[in-house]
Amino acid sequence: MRHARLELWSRGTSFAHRRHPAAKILVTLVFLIAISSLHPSQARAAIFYFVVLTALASAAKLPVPRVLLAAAVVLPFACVFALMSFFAGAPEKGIAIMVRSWLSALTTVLLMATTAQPDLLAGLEALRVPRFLVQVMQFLYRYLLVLIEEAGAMRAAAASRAGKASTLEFRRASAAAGVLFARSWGRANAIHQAMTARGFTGHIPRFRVLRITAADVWFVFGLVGPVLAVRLVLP
Amino acid sequence: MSRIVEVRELRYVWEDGTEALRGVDFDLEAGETVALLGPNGSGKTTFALHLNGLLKPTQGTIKIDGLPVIERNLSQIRRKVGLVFQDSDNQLFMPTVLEDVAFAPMTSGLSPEASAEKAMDALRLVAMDHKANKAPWHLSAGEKKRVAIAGILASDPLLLVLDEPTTYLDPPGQRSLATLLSELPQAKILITHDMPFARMLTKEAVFFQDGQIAGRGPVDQLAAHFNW
Amino acid sequence: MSRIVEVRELRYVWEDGTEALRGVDFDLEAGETVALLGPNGSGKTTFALHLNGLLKPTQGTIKIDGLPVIERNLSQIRRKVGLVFQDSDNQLFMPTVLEDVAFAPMTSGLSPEASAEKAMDALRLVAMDHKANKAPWHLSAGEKKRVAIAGILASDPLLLVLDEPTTYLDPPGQRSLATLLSELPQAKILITHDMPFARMLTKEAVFFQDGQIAGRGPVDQLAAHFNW
Amino acid sequence: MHIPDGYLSTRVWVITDLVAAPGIALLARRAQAKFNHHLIPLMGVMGAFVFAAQMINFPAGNGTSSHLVGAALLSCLLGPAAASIVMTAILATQALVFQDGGLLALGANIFNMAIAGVFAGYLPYAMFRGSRVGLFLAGFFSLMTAAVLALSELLISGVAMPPAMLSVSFAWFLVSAAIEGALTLAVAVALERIQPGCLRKPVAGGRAWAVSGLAAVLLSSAGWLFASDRPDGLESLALKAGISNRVTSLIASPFGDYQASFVANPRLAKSVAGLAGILVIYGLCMAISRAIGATRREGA
Ligand SMILES: Nc1ncnc2c1ncn2[C@@H]1O[C@H](COP(=O)(O)OP(=O)(O)OP(=O)(O)O)[C@@H](O)[C@H]1O
Ligand SMILES: Nc1ncnc2c1ncn2[C@@H]1O[C@H](COP(=O)(O)OP(=O)(O)OP(=O)(O)O)[C@@H](O)[C@H]1O
Ligand SMILES: [Mg+2]
Ligand SMILES: [Mg+2]
Repeated sequence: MRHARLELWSRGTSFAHRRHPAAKILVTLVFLIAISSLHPSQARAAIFYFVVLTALASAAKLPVPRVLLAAAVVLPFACVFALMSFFAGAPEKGIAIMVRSWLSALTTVLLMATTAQPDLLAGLEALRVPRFLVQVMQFLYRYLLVLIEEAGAMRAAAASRAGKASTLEFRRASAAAGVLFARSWGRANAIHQAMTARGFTGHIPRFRVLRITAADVWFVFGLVGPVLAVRLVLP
Repeated sequence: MSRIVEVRELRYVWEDGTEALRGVDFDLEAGETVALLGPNGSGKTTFALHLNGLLKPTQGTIKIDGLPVIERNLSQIRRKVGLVFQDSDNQLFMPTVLEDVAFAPMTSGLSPEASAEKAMDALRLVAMDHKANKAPWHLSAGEKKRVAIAGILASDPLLLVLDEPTTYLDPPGQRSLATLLSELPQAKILITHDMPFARMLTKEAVFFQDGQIAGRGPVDQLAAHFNW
Repeated sequence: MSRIVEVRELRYVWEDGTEALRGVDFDLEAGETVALLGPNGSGKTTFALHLNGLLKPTQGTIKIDGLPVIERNLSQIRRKVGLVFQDSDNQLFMPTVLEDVAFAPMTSGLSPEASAEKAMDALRLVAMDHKANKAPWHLSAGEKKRVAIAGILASDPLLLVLDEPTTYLDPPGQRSLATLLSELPQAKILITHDMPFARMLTKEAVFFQDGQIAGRGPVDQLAAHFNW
Repeated sequence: MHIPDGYLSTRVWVITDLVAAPGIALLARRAQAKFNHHLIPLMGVMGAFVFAAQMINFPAGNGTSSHLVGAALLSCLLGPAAASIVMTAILATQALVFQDGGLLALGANIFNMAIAGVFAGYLPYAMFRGSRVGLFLAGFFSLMTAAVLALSELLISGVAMPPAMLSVSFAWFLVSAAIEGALTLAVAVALERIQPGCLRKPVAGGRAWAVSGLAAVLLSSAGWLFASDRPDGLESLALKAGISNRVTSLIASPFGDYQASFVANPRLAKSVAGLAGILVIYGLCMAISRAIGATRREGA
């Protein structure tokens, strides 16, 4: 699964991995904004961004071909739109969409591949995303694997006792969803109990204090400068 | 005697790169019982999940009762192999205990009445018939385990694979499970950290270590050798 | 010696009408360790959940260290009682092992640095300090259990309540847990079906049956009497 | 349904982000105020449940299968405010971890699914007092609203699309919406059987919220239709209606011309406009969170 690979990569210790997550989020947004307004005619700028992103990936000691491939998950969807543009008589728009969405996905993959999940959440919080939302995201991610595994195991258990899961009809499937829900609900209660037992009263403390260093400032300006300059200079 | 399980050069790498199995060869004859021992994380559960095709080998082959474990054979294979999962929460997926245990008989084409009867018989074997209409997630941990075992017994498999079946069972439950299992004629693979239980059921064990079989032989000898 | 736990006439009925506890009286002195034995579904876990107010008695009273377990006292009570849950997945909810273990010290108002130090000490006790920065969901079942125990140790409770702490641990893991627990000075309530483990830690046991305490006395005597 | 980055024009993503960010900040505050601290783990786990439930395949006849989207179900279970936050957490996680939907487009996706989709689902649920019809319509309208919004945003952004595709899309939306309605109903019925009382009974106040929510949805979607600067696909539609010109000049407000005219280079202008948009959103959110913090301190 995708998250497993991203998580593995995010445990690296390169220069990029060590940057403050808020700095990385900022740089990501600047890249995305620059990329999102690329025109079909601006092939050179697109190539420049591609080179910079690839160089960042290799500087972060990530397996570049697999990172490029990971970003390519957005391409099938983009292909559909490219085809539609083609039939609508605007093929260059379709190409532009494919390039933009792939470069954007590449940017996001790089952010995730160099930022561990707890750091990312800390970064979001540092950027004043509502704490409440961030904490819901924290729990969502924490129990995503557990529940996906449970759902998968339930499917497997059905399969291992029944031959084929597809023999489940509509009502059985909804019963399974119901059971999954009841168990998720039960689990949420159990988690809340465990938290309460350990002193939780509505506030989750964080102690990973991340500090912005000079390197982070250099990192932001070193990347934002060229990215914007290229948008200005290249036709 | 016919060979029930034949595993050759089995390797498995999890998505995140963990090499859980690194070349496992394993055989089991009809009617035999073997205990799988080994430290936490040595690959026992991963191995068990391969036996009815829930995981696809990264490399290597598996045959059950002479039948290769491949996509095309899965529905046959799954009727032959009964797997009790390590976590019974993952195994119980129907809204009531009775429906859950009757699931396998139902899908194998038995009538609802016959299935329910079969399920009740299995529930009686694990002393859980009095909770037939309860929701599985309202049971205590040990009660869940009993129901999970009943679900497998009701499906009449050729081979039983039990992944830590004694967890959460009370001592009489453990003993009666041992008695019950020892009376079943099927071949059994028993993954457990509970040495007295293993000794009650079999003399023969296999020791897993780092995704490989580090030894096979009498339970006592292996236990002494690995300081278990 | 001061009395740590005092339970009187405790009754509890689950929402679906199951009478899980039917009049339980129980006492525990400081520094004492007692094993809770009893069949599956006899109410041990339900009892444990009452000790720090996670369930509200249908009837009866509970005092911890002289303090009644009522809404107003809960935050104090919870600092006194450390509960290790049956399922460690429910217990570990923070993004990293260190943060999880430091949760209780942090919420009790300690500074981040002091909390982290305290957490590291607890992790060292269970030999998990080398995995402090890992995500809890990347740990093996046994490692999760150790971290869950560390999280409780870090909160310096007066009373430890452990609900089947040896499940999924391999035999060496079980032995080192027994050693660790036997060295801790706190009062301990030990819910377990693992008799050798119970014997390693205490001589005193209580036997639950049908939501009542059916006997209290030396482990061996109870085991013999209830054919355990 | 999840719009990736690279599709939306600067104007569209800036505006949707501008609507979504403060909207979510407000809803987060409302959801937080309404429940006790039980809520955080519950909402997180419910988000994970929707993820996991999407793994359950429902045979939709003729060999194909479908899965639940979940916005309507969540709004029936948790109420609209909490459901919006859970959907937002789901969308953000999907965008970040699975590259399903873009980051700049997150505002648009949140608006379509987590705000409009959730409220459009809650309205019929509240109106029919939680009956079966209400549950079906909840799923139906939730998906329909989200899909139509996504499509119009793409069209406004100038994504080229052959006119024939439009009617095909609408037919496809109708089918998916009907399936989502059926799934929402089936799963909700199963839930009620397994855990009676888990669906939230719609309250009187909730109805007012739902109505105003839907009104906001309709108004703002209409607004976008007219704010469109390159309405390729919708062009013909709007022209036929003969209102396009009038309204465009009407809405030509200072902000409509936000492309920072002082910057000569038009391409840079777009980037600068984007950055400015982000700054405005950021400032707005800060202001709101300040305000929230202030009221909470007063309340305490
Ligand atoms: N879903 C997974 N993703 C990645 N790695 C996994 C996964 N499940 C297990 N592993 C890893 O694979 C290895 C073998 O795990 P397995 O569950 O087979 O061990 P086990 O022998 O059954 O241990 P235990 O006695 O604790 O049940 C371990 O290192 C474990 O961390
Ligand atoms: N959430 C629940 N809803 C309804 N009934 C429950 C619930 N949890 C437990 N019970 C019932 O309450 C009784 C006591 O359960 P409890 O979990 O306390 O048993 P236990 O002694 O811990 O058993 P075990 O040794 O199997 O863990 C059982 O009959 C069980 O079926
Ligand atoms: Mg295992
Ligand atoms: Mg219990």
